[in-house]
Amino acid sequence: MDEEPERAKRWEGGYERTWEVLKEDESGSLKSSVEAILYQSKRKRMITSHNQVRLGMMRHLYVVIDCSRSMEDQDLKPNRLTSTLKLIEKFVDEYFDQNPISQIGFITTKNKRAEKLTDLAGNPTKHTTALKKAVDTVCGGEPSLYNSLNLAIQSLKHMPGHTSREILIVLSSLTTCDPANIYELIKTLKTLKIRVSVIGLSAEVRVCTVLTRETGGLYNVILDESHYRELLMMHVKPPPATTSSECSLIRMGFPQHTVSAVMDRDAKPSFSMSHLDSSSSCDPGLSLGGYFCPQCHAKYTELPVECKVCGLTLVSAPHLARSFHHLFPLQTFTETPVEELQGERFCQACQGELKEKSMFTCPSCKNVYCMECDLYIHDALHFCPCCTHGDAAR
Amino acid sequence: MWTFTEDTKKISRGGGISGSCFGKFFPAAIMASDTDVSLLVIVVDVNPIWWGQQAHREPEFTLAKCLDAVMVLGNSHLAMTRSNKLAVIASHCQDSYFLYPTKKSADNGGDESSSGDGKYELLSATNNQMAEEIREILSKTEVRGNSTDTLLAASLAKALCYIHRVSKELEVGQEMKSRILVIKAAEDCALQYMNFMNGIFAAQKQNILIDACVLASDSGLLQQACDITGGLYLKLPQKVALAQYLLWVFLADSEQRSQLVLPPTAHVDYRAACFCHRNLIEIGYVCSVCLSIFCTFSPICTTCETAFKIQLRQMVKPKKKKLKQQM
Amino acid sequence: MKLRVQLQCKNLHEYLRELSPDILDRLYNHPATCLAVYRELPSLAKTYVMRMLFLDQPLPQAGVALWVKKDSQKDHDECVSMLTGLRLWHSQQLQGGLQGYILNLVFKDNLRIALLGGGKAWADEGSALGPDRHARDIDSLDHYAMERWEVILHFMVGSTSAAVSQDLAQLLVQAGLMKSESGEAPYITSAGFQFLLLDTASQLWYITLQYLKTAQTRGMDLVEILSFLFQLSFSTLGRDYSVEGMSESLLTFLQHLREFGLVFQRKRKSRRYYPTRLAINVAAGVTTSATNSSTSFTPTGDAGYIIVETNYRVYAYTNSELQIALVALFSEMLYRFPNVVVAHVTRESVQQAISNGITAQQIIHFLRTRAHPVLLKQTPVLPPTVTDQIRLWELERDRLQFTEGVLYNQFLSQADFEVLRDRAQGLGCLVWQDVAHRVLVVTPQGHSEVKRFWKRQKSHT
Amino acid sequence: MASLSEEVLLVVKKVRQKKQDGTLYLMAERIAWGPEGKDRFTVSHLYADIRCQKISPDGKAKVQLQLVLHTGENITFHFANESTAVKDRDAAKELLQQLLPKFKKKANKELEEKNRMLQEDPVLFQLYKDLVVSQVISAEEFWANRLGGVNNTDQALYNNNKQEVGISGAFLADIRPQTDGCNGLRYNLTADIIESIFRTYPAVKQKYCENVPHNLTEKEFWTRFFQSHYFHRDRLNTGTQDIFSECAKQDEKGLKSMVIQGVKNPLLNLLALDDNTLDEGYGVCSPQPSTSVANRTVKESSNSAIIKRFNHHSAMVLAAGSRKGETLNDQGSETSSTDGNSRDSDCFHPPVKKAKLQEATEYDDLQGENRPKTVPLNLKKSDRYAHGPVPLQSHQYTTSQDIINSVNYIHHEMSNYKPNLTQVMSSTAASSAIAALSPGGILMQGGAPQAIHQMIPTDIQGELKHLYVAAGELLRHYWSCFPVNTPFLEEKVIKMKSNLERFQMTKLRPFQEKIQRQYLSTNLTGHLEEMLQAAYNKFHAWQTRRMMRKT
Repeated sequence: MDEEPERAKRWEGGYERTWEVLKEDESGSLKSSVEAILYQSKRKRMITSHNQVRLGMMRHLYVVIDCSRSMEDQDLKPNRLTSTLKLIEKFVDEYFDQNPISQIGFITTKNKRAEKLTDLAGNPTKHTTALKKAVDTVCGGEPSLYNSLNLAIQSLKHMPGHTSREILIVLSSLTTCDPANIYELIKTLKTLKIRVSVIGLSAEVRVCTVLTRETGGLYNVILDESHYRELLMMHVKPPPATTSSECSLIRMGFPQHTVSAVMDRDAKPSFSMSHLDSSSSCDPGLSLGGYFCPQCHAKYTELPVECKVCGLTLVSAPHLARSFHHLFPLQTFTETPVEELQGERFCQACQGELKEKSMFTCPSCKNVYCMECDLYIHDALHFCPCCTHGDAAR
Repeated sequence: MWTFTEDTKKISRGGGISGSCFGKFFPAAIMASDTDVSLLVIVVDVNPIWWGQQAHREPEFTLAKCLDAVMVLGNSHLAMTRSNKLAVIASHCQDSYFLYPTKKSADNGGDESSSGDGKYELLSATNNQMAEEIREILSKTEVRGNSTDTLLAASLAKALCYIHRVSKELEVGQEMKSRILVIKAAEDCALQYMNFMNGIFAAQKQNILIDACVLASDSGLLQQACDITGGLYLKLPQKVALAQYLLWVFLADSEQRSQLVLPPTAHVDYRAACFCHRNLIEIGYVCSVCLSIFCTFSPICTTCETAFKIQLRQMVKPKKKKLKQQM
Repeated sequence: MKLRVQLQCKNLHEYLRELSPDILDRLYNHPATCLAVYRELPSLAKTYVMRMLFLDQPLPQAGVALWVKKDSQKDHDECVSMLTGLRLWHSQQLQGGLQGYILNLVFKDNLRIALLGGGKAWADEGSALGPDRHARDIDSLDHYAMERWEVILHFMVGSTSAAVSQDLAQLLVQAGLMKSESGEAPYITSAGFQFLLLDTASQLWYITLQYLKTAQTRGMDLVEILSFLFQLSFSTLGRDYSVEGMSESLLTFLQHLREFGLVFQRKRKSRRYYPTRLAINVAAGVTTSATNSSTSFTPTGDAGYIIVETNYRVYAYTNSELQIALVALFSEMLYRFPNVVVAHVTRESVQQAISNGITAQQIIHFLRTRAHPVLLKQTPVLPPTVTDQIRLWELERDRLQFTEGVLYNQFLSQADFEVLRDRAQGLGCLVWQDVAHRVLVVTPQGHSEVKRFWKRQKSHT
Repeated sequence: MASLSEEVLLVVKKVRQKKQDGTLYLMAERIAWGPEGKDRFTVSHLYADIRCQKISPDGKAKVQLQLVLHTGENITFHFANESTAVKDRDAAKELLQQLLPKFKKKANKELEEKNRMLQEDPVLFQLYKDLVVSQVISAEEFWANRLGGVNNTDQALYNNNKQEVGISGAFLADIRPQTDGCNGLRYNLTADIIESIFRTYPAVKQKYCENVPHNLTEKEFWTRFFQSHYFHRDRLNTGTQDIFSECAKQDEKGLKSMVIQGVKNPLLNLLALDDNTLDEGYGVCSPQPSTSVANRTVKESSNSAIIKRFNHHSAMVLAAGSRKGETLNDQGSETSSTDGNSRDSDCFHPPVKKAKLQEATEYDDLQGENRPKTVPLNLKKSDRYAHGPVPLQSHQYTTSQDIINSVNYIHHEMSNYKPNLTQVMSSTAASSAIAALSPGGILMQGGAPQAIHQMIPTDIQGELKHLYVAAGELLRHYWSCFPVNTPFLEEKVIKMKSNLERFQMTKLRPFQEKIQRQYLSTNLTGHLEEMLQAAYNKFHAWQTRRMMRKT
């Protein structure tokens, strides 16, 4: 039962009211009202979601995972490290689902040092495997904000200007052990337009507040695991771009997938470039069909990928389409008590009866939905089922 | 099921008496697979314009025939096991309607059933409901000239919402596999691309299969839908035998399909068309702000009106080189 | 060496396979049976049937063989054998000379009727005789069915309150669930105990099978009964059907069903009857895996009521005497409260149950199928410590291993003993020895040889 | 990477080389010499390339410095400034003495780095054999782009080798002494700890340099250290025999200086502080002050030592950190960090009282969200997204008339619709459909794509794979030259082009013939040729354009 506060330090505020809000339903269970609270909190975030602002669509995100001694605390089950890694795995999937043409990389920090777990890459599997491996790392010593930030900077600064450079720090420790004055580093971060966000596992720390404030990132401290998940998921949506962020036309290839049978003469069995370095015998690179880079004819079995040969970014139309819904955030539905609705009380989407006390109306097509559908539509579907395309594309 | 003796022998032979080995020998604790629900949502394109013309084109295959075929599929799906569920959505020009289950069937058990023949009561009940619904839908709607193409995306959305709701209503320990079958008549409506895609991605996330059975012209959207969600795409060579095609290809659920030999997946054209001229391109330019695609470089994006800075990505490297060179 | 009667419950197919071909063909004369048979086919076979539903001419077997991928050829063969075994598929000569399969005509037509309509109605509904003044709603029907069924079970555990008809008692005896020495009231057998632990659907199906076995002896027509049964199982709950046009034997059958609680009939002579949930679910018991009772109907009406803790405590949230008695079959009762009993599964109690002929597997299955929703949420549903322990307790019973042998003892000297012992070892027929007491056992086969040797030894000295 | 900015460490005028007057420069990474007047170097060598330096014996007339390179050649500088020749030469020599070893290490490190990469990456090794050993490209090219490519990515491993680490304030506590059996203590030191000790207490380091290893072994030194009172909390009577005695004195001095320097934070006044513990009477003024004063003084004297020690320690730690900071980024804000209360205001606002006050008084939580202001996005033609990147398909036009007609027709047809499933289709239709769906039917064309990799022996596949890797590498270099906008790239393009051709000749052809001997069926090299062809086309296009520009 976690209400989602805007600022971590206002959590008490979030709590004081909760037990007053709780009401037993006739069966004497709290379930419904708890769900209501949860829902309201979700909805709150939905409402605050910006509409029609420029976003950093192509993201390069480094996630810094604290592996210091404090990660062995067991306030998250089984311990901070394990649950963090689990959550972050989910995060990776979500991330690539929402930002298909973006990249992510991972950095761990412990014993005053920072270490790269994975480089920036657009392929989720590589990261997830690395994360799975990382579960049995021994935590120890103090983290180093400075070193990890510095390490991230090293590769982020090479990234083209139109991409949004981001760092997300999952900080468990309350201390950091830095070789030099971190405020200097924050300056450089600012100049490099790198946006640093922090998710604290213990408590708010001054330096993080400054860090995020100066670089325009978010800073939250978790209440419990579910809240933790929510906070992570907040970083799945692309962040609003800053005025200074430059924009450009990026040259991309849209290769056509070609399949050809073995028999016909012009079949050219070939290796997929992405399978070459992986010396694993399990996936034979040699295959018939594939995506051929329109520029240099290198073949790949899956997209999106940056052509290893000529560096052209190869995507397919759906990959871009995945991000379109960020450009057209679905306006929030107006909540009204069910009583106002005359006639039969059914959700227009799922045909279910409107049992909750409130219904939700799409402002453009005036159809009513139940709470579940409202959530589902805004979280997963991203468009109103009853709006004809005419008013859908505002 | 209850012959336990040889199991014991196994164990005493196997010697190791640990929870794990029991787990191996006694799968009794796991849920029987036939309890988990398999939900089939059929989306039928009832675009009156297309069907009207179709009636002139080949009178032997009309909307009525198509609906009959759909019912045949639905019946045989329901007949398979008790736990199978069915939903049918009619996708019309202005809106899309549930033929089954209807709101009526939601409140009362729907016992205006039983056409006095030998049909299984449940099935006849569903069929009658569907028939009634479709009758009243098609009678009450008149087409406004501006919206003549089928609202497939909307139907898809409703289907997804319905599936979502049913999955919420499951009892503990119940699994649900759900798939959507789109029976497509009229050609794609160009303006639905984004919504349709969003629908597809939502389906993919919940791993819901989207199958497509296309009566007339090929549909790029549905091809992509099937390819992305792992469904089957089938373009009918002859419409008259629709029922047979449905039964043959689309009746089998996902794990049966893994066993059966079914028509090969059509190869999908993922090339993009530029926003400016809307013709297919292999190499294009994408605006980093609004992700619109152009076939040529232009200093300003015509969609979001941002001015681009000409990037000089190669300016960094050579500098290094020069120094190396001179030294 | 277990000498234990196992409660064998075969599923519909195993049953049908035993029937003679002509009976089968006659069975397929009714849509309901066809639907039931179809529904119990393996999923792949179902698709096969559907694929040929609209086809009049046979398909070449070679072609059929190519329907599946190579790696699942095995399943394919099973399906084909089953379909042919049930006479759903006939192999037929094509007009090319090669062999082909064709769907059993009768079956095909009736299945088509069941799915697509046509033909004549299964039974004319109550609508014919107008609305029922004393119409029953679903809950009352459930209640009725449950209490009827529990009466039978009560009767089995021998509670005095329960009384059943002669036929039924006889049936139970014939089913081997109960034994009755001459005169006095029948008492439950080990098979009976096992029966009690099944979930209702399976119990029902088991009884039905037994009933069918004895049907002919009652001078009933098996086909008629079966098709009626299936017809019931496909009827809608809460609707009334009339007994118009039912034969005498069917009417008696209806009475038996009424006693089982499968149908509700207000008076013996009333013209209409209501199928109950039991009747609808009779098919559910058909499926071999009866574990799905969590979703289907259980005697107490609500899904599950038992909670098992890792400390071998069993909490049964019920006040049905029967359920408590069942739990007591394999556990020690600790406390009893208005709505819950607390029991303790101990070694003794389980051993007791096992000596009654109940297997560990059945106990576990019982607990599993009646597990409380709270328990169902976790995996595995039952704490493995408990399940494993129950099995181990069962295993304890087969610790001893008997081997026949001949004992040699009273050796005069250690030397003699050792000589003979070594000889026996040499022959490999030594079973056991005790040097201290100069005792050894040899296998019967070895005995003669060893004896001869011993004789020779004597003669030498 | 540092080669971009070159700070000159030493400049020596009047140095002759090859009988020519000039100036000798010693820079961060290389030594260079430029003739008089011209401002470009004729001689320039990376320190890494220098094996050793020789100097002319003192007796000699010419004061010379000779550099012997790894390549074997050697350069001689003649210091011609009569007055200061020797001094100049020695200065240079000294500097080189310091520099060369460093770069030797670097050079070696690079070598072993390469080795490591080759060893742990068989693919790369194969590639090396394919390209370098068989002289398709030179080793330099190979490595240049390799390491070039690697540098950013392999930062990680670089950083791990030499990542500056901070000093944890509690590093002394981290040395967890364990008692061995006979009332002794075992301190186990890690390199980390030693380093932090040295960095916080330079004095100790100095001691270390003085004593170890001449008159103390490493072990002895540290034992002394931990035994000495210097290490222990109360630095009373640090006896003269203790080698750390003067360290203590130095620390005293340091502390003094810091106190004098004071804290320039207007908002706090350290002098006003005094710690009166709430001990007796819990703060209410105690009845007999005399005693309280007495034992307070006692307490103070005992506390003050430790408090002082703590303050000093943390000061030193901070100082050490900022010292690093200084070397790292030139404008280390020493003051702000050593006065113990560096507020970020020092970095982001003018460090004036106002800023401090503001910061001390305002709480940004209490103000509304100050999110970075976003750029509104106005999508003009949003229908573009609605139809998405799909080509314009010919939408056949329907007149409103036939719309109405058809709608009416449907109305009519469906108005009395009854499902009639029995007649849903004829058996013949069904069988024809089945014919279409059975193997060989029109819908089953193409079939499942066979696994080609099962049809070709693995050794061939392996070989082909190597070819792909090699080709991929070459092509990567090739394409990396585009767009060609520097002379360097131009020559590289041409070189790579020829490399590609050589590759095709020496590697691809033989393989082709080989497989043609075995399987005529599958065309395995076709795709490789395509890739090469694509490259060639690009090249020609570029050349023609170049010609155009030339003329």
